[in-house]
Amino acid sequence: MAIHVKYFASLRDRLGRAGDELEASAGLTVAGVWAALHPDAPLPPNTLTAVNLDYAELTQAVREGDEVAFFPPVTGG
Amino acid sequence: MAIHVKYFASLRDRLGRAGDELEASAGLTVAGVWAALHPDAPLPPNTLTAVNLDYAELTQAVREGDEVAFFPPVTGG
Amino acid sequence: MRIELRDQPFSPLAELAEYQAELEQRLSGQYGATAIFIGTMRDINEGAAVRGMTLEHYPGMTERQLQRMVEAAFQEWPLLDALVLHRVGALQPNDPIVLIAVWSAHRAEAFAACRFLIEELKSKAPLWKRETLTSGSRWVEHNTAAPD
Amino acid sequence: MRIELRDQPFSPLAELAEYQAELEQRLSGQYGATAIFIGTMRDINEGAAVRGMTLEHYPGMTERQLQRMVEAAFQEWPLLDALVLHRVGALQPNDPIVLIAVWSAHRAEAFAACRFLIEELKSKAPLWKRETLTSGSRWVEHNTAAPD
Repeated sequence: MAIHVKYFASLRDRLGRAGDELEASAGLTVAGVWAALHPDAPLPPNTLTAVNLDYAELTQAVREGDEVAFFPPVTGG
Repeated sequence: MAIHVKYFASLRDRLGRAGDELEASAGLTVAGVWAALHPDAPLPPNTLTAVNLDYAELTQAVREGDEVAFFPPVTGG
Repeated sequence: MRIELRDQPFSPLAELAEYQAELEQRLSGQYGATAIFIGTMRDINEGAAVRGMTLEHYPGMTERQLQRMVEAAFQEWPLLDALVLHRVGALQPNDPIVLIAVWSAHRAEAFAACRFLIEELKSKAPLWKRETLTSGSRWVEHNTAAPD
Repeated sequence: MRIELRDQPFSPLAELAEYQAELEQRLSGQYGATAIFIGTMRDINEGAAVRGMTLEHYPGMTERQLQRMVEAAFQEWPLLDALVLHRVGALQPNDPIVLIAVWSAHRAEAFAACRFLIEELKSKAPLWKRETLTSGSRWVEHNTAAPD
């Protein structure tokens, strides 16, 4: 299945890109998406995660076509 | 000594006048000002009292020329 | 700092805009937070339709008590500026009654001081509302206590 | 209700005046309380002079999260209306960042909802500040926790 991955702010700068396209087998979680794309880099502490524009736990399952986002703590307002 | 007395809002309406001029001997308190002017009517419950534009206790002594005010709970804002 | 009673209808947002234009010259870059409260006359109170209202005050004492509560707020919190306007006289429903605005570096003190000022005003400023109902009129007997 | 991101400088008081003009037609006589918070860019942060700022957002998610927090406020308190505007893009010191306004019958819920919304926004809306300093730039790493 195809998963669309996005990175924002300091995490995007650190990775050097705004996203990835992941072709994965079914049964993947949000944590599994990160691990598949960054096998040598653990998810930075305090990273927030979202699926299809809503916050999601690392254990949430992802599905074909999902947009999965990773970003640092928010600093608006 | 001369004391200038003022009443406001519902208390003024009940008394039928906005104030009194009191000629009294020294040593009077705020409570004493009321008692001298209204010997037959106790001060209504919750009445607030001020001397010279600041809140004052009933036990505060008044002096020549003081302005003493009696008024109901405030309802601004 | 500006603290005034107004005996004619006023526009809180126009007053704020005018005050802010001057304040920006003095405090540009310093204030991160502005907390504002506007109280407006409703057309119903305690279950009765209200057609009008008269706000009585104690000339001299009302201004002095407003001044004191603003000074107390500046003692309590690191504030940069404050604006307090309050109507007196004859009001109609939807007329603004009170405007309180507080500027500070951070939001915690702006919110706290703004809330403090409206509660102080409601409990201590010598102001009294008389409501005109469909038939007759009545004095408002007391303000609600500070809510949680 | 209006919830919008703005990619150009905006005037909170002018926006409020325009929104209020329309709201008065709908809600005249109903709202006794308006609580407003305006966040403005300061020229100093964590001890360093700040010359500019870029506010990044997550298009789609930011708007959705703002919408959800306003809906949560309406679930929690009896509110009459709300206006939330937030800047994105390039800002200079003294530029408005955020405007939150809440209208209700009584003051307790207006204050509570306004405070709730700014705290929710600061902790949940996908927005990130990058500050331009005298030399170089830096990401703001985290917002302050909700103060007392």
